[in-house]
Amino acid sequence: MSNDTQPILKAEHLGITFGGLKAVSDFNMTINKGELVGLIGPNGAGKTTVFNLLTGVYKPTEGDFWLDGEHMNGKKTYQVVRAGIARTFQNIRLFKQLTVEENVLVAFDESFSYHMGGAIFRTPGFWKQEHEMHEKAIDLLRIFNLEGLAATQAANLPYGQQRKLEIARALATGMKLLLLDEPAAGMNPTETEDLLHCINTIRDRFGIAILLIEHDMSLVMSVCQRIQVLDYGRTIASGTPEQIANNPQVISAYLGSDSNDDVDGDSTAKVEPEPSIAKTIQEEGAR
Amino acid sequence: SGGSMDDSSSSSAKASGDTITIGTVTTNSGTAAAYGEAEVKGFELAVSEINAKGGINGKKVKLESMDDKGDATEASNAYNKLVGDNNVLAVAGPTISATTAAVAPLADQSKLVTIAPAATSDSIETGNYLFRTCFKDSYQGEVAARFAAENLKVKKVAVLYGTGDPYSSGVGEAFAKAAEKLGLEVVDKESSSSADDTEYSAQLQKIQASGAELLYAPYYYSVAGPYIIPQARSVGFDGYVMGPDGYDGLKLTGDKAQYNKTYYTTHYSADDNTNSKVQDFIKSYKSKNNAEPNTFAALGYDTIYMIKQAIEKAGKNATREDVRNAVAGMTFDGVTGKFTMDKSGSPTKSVIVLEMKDGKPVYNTTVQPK
Amino acid sequence: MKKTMLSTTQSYVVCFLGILATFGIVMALCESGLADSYIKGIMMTACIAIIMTTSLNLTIGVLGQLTLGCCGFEAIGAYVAALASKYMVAAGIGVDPTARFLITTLIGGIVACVFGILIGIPALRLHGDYLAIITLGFGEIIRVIIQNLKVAGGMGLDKGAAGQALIGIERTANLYVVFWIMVVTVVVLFMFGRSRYGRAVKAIRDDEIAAGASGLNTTYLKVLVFAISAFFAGIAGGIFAQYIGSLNPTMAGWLNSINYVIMVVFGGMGSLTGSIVSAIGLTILPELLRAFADYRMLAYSVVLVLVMIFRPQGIFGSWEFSLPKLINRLLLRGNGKNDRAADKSDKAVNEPADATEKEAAR
Amino acid sequence: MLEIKDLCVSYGAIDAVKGISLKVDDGEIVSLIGANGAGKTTTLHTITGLVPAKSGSITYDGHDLLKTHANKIVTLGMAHVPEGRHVFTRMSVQENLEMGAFSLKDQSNLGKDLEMVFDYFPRLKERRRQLAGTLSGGEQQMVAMGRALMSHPKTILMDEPSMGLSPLLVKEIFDIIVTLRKSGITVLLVEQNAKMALSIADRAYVLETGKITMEGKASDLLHDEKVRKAYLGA
Amino acid sequence: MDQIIMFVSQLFNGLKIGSVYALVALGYTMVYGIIRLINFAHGDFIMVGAYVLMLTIPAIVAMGLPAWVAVIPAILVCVAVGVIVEKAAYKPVREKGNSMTALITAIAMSLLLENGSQAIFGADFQTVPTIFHLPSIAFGKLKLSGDTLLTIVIGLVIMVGLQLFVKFTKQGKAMRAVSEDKEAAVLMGVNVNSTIALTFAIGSGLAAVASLMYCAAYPQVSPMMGAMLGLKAFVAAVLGGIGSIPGAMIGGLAIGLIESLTKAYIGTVTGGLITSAFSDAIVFAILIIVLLVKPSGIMGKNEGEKV
Ligand SMILES: Nc1ncnc2c1ncn2[C@@H]1O[C@H](COP(=O)(O)OP(=O)(O)OP(=O)(O)O)[C@@H](O)[C@H]1O
Ligand SMILES: Nc1ncnc2c1ncn2[C@@H]1O[C@H](COP(=O)(O)OP(=O)(O)OP(=O)(O)O)[C@@H](O)[C@H]1O
Ligand SMILES: [Mg+2]
Ligand SMILES: [Mg+2]
Repeated sequence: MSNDTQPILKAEHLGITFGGLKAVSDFNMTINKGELVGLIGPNGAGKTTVFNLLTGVYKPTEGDFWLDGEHMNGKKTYQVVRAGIARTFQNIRLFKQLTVEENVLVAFDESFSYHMGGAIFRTPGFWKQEHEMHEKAIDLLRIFNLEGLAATQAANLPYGQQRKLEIARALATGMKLLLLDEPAAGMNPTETEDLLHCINTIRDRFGIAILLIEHDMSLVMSVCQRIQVLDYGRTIASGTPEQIANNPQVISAYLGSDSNDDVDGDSTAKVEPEPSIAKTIQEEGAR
Repeated sequence: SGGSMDDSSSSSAKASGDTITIGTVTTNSGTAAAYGEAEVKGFELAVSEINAKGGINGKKVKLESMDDKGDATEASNAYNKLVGDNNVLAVAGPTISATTAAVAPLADQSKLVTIAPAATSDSIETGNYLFRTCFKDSYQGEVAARFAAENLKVKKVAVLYGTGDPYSSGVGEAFAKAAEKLGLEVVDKESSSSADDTEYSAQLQKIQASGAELLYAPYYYSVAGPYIIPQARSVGFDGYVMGPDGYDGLKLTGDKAQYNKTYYTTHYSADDNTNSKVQDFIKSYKSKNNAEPNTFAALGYDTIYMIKQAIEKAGKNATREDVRNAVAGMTFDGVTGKFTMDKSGSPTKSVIVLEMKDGKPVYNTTVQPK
Repeated sequence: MKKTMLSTTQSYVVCFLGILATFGIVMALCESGLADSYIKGIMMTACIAIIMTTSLNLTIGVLGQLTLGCCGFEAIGAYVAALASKYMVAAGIGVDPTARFLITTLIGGIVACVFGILIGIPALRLHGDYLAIITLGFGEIIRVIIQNLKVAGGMGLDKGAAGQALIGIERTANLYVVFWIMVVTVVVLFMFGRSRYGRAVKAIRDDEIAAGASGLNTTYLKVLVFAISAFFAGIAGGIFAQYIGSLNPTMAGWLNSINYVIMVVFGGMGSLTGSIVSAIGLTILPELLRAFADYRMLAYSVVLVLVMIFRPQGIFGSWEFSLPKLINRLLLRGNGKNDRAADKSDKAVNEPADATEKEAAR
Repeated sequence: MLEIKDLCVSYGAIDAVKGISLKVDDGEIVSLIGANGAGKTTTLHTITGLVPAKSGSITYDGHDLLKTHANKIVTLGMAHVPEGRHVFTRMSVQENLEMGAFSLKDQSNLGKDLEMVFDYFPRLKERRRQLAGTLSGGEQQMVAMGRALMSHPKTILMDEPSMGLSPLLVKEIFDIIVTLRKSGITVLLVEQNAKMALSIADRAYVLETGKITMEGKASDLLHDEKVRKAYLGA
Repeated sequence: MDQIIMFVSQLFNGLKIGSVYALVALGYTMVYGIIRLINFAHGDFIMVGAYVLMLTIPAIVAMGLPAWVAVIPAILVCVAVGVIVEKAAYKPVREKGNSMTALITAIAMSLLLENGSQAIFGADFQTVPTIFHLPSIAFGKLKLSGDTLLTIVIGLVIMVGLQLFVKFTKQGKAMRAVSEDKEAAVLMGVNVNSTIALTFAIGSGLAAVASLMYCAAYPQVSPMMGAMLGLKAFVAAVLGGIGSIPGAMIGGLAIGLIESLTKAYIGTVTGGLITSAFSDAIVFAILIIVLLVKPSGIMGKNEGEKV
């Protein structure tokens, strides 16, 4: 265990360039234990790219980051994961032909200690661990109400359950920091609410830090303690949900003018697109 | 035990019944199919002639033909199948040295006499149940070197051969060694990855630059004819080109004059008037197949006649072993010459040298065995 | 747990008995003389093909990476084993032929495995058709190198002659021994597949990026699979050399490798059963087609095309045959329907333990 | 006018759509809402011929769509913005948009049409030379919509156009949908964001596990207690 | 001086075989580009074309036409064979199987064509009459064959033509769209099946042209002639970046040059340690090195997946 004052994640001046395009620059962030931080920003702002940097998919062209004090630059994906950063993907990436349980077991791989010999000779250790891990996997699936589907092939799950399985799999790596990339995308509000509940449960139960990318403002505003806003790869704001919701720069770049409604959670009055439509139509007419 | 692959179960085979079965294992598919196909044509011609004249010891002859794809495993499976067939008295084949090498130990083990028409590699001799109709690589390379030194009177020679092919590399190496022994200077030694490449200009250019008067290029008719000789001429090489019996049936393309000054060692010559068998063979081959025969066909043809002669000698109730004993040391007079089997199962035979003149092979000389 | 279900241990015993029974049949055939050298030769060839195909299936079917160079490793194993055997004979080491056979074959496998690692590390950075072509290239390079090695031609070692077939290898391969080597291969591959390794490898096949993000060292696992495949290919080569008695560099060529790939796909990718059955089937098929004489290979290719058109997932798809499962089903039929439910709940608990369980569908 | 009658669709043994009937009149925005896996995408795929129907009928402007070759449907004036965008990843943004005009006989207005799309989505103008595969999710959604517009459609089928978009963009996209309707384009809109979909639609259908369980005026459904509970997260 | 002449003529040797490889590689690239299938039978299409040439040239010459006119029946037959193979074998497998089964089908198709033509024409080699009678061009001591120059020119013209076709015509765009996303292509109004058939037709037609140029340089046919040629050309396509039209051209010429130069100089450079017999191995070694440095080939676009 690290000492309590040390942040779980510290990123300093992280940046990456794709053939001239600065997808992310001067990205700074600190996340403490048990914190749930939101990362929002317009499409193409570089949020997913930040995740890719933090998980070793891309090598940063500038800057450094630390997990629990350990310098992580240049580590391979699996090393980063073993060090304690796990993630989900914007486009679901499950092991489609494996069963639900196997998906989780794969992520448990580091916790196994038997080797080739054990596997081939089916030593008692092999059986013991396989059983143990099986129990653990079922326990984990239970959080997401997936335990009954353990033997189902992942590809056959409905979309919402695939999302949950992806989170379960990430949890199985035993991480300190969980990165969730738009977990609520493609879900309706009811399903989103269910997901919100899950996120709260795992944070409380595992005591981990979570960094969340999400466009669903009702979700972001209700679960995040802090929010950082990216635009064109740069941080344009960071602070509490209220601060962000009222930040004019964020409103103009991301939320749109009538975004406050989302924060209130007042559902009936929520969407009133008429004014802006009128504006568009006027512009159309002007052309 | 039964798991051992080295047990022979069926040496009880006899020439019983009213047919005699000769097994054949040849390469009839894959890259070397052309050679096996020609051999089979030779076999079939011989068998039809024999049957027309009343068969062997009054019994009709039947071929039991197996294809080996040019693959050692297939050859050994095919061969084993023949071994298990009690009617099979002798085997003609396999076609290429690679498959013959796989079959050689099986022949000895199952005591089934096997005559390879055209497997020339030196190393496959067993001196037991495996024989061959052709001369072996080293012998042919030697004769060619002698001919180059004594008849063509060249001083500088170059060699080009394909390392991927035992025949090509075997003859090529033998020629180079013999040439050096005879005091010739081997000015360049080039090689190709396989014996069926199409492009040799790079090597030929170097040979041309090396000042060689003669190029020894042991390849098959299908490579020497359309590729090597024209390419050699087009890089400006106008010296002699020599090859082994693989040149027989040389495929000619373009200007026929470019093949002049090409010599090759082989088994028979169409204008050899001293051997009436040659003329008869060529005539009946042509009328049956509507094409010119090549060495493979001639060797195949002789192989069947060798087997016939041996069975006749072994008698009506000959066993496989009797046939083997009849082949060992036999003297045979066929299309590809008159020869005697030596102790190791290879024939000692005279070599005929042919020269290409305006696209036609013309008899040049006969080199007698030492 | 109901008494009618086989426990895990019982399942293993049943499988072992099944293998023993198969061996019994093979032995009966040989000892009674029903199997002549032709049949024995085919059984031997089939055993070699099974080793090649099942181990290649690990790379192609389980890892999902197409390689066209397996015969390069087979050739390495074959040549190394052959030369080792020649050396041992010449030096008078290892008089017992079976011991010599086992030792040299193992050496062949190990050397092939080392090459597998050396080649796998760079090659496995590529995927799909690029990996296929690069492995094909390695196979061809191995072929060319062997054919230019003096020690690997003619009588071998000091009597070598480049470009010649390596001949005169002691033919020490014994069908019974080879049968058990084949069984060990299949069992090892099976156990590997049903362990954390197999799971991890399949995860990489399904999504390599997600596998990395789940903490798997994908490079290591891929090279491991490649090395295991190469090892068994080398073993198959060692057997082949000491069965056939002579070797030719063309055995390393891509056309041969493709033959084994055909076997894997034909049987159904990822299915061990499929690999075994198709290895046997495609060894026997050309022999059966001898009736077509000159049109044999034409008939063979027609059969291939038709099977692919009408059964593109391969003969077995990803289905696995399982003797214990068959027995369970028979037992259940005898015991009425209520056991079905028990079957299900047992499965949920015993899933990872149930080694006989059908592999997850492809 | 698009009319679906008793449509059944299945994937092998799985019945995804079990006898639905619905109608979209010219100039309407009709929204189709429902939980994950309800069969919304399947319905749209069947309309544009990507998935064969088991039974039922689909007519559009007097054409029997089930008998029309999938690639001819776009020439009848029906464009489909598929779920998951399906942009041509190794083509540039501009080439993607030009592909949208593939079905047009007359390619001479390409430049003008492009400008129209760039007006709707200025971000695409910035990125016109970038390969579509390297765009962010939102940018790709814009490409997919722009591409559909390039075929001068009379009817657009949209499958979850707001998925993965920032709130601002979602609003913009919905604005655009309304604008499209104003310019006479009919829209069949599949959405998870039921609240927004219902707020701009004229009529709506609710699809549950392959069956239509409710239909009516969008404003009515928006205030329906059951719908609110199930899809609006109230 | 002689050294330079030698070097230049080696370069031309390389270009000669290289431009044949390039023509064949173009066919591979077209088909691979659209359905991601290594069409192993492509080399055998060349063999089919060559047999047609062998059979028709005498008749065509008898009619008083130049021998190369025989390329027209060759194109017709090859296109027919290509489209039939696609419709009868590849299409059903593509729809029901995966990429691996498609590959095996292609291999089986290749075997079928080889063994089929052996059944029809026999296994033996047959020569093709001379096709071009072009004078060679001499620069002092250096002699360059007219055939070689013609092959290179034809290769370049076809490459440019194809590139323009794919980039700018509607059908070309349809091909690219189909190659990326068949569903989306359908939604754009592209007829996927006819686009694929067209691609096969073009690829097979190219095979016929390639067989003309091949037979002009290497005037002999046999059932197995396509196998090694096809493999080399495929390697060329991959080296250049498979799917890329200029890549196929560059790859083909590069392989030709590598072969020629290694055959000529490797012995000298390595002091006889490695001989010209290693040329095939060296071609593959260079391919491997290129792929390791640039995994998608010389001209290939890096298709790194966006996560
Ligand atoms: N591999 C790559 N090559 C080139 N450009 C890239 C690459 N990956 C990302 N980009 C660019 O970087 C920018 C940021 O992309 P990113 O995926 O991080 O956006 P995002 O914030 O996650 O957007 P969204 O909310 O739409 O998912 C985009 O403009 C994208 O086009
Ligand atoms: N290609 C397919 N093969 C088999 N089943 C499929 C396929 N596509 C969809 N399904 C199944 O059909 C049903 C309906 O799926 P569909 O994609 O139409 O739902 P949807 O309403 O669009 O859901 P979502 O909101 O997740 O997009 C689901 O049960 C799904 O699992
Ligand atoms: Mg993103
Ligand atoms: Mg959907």
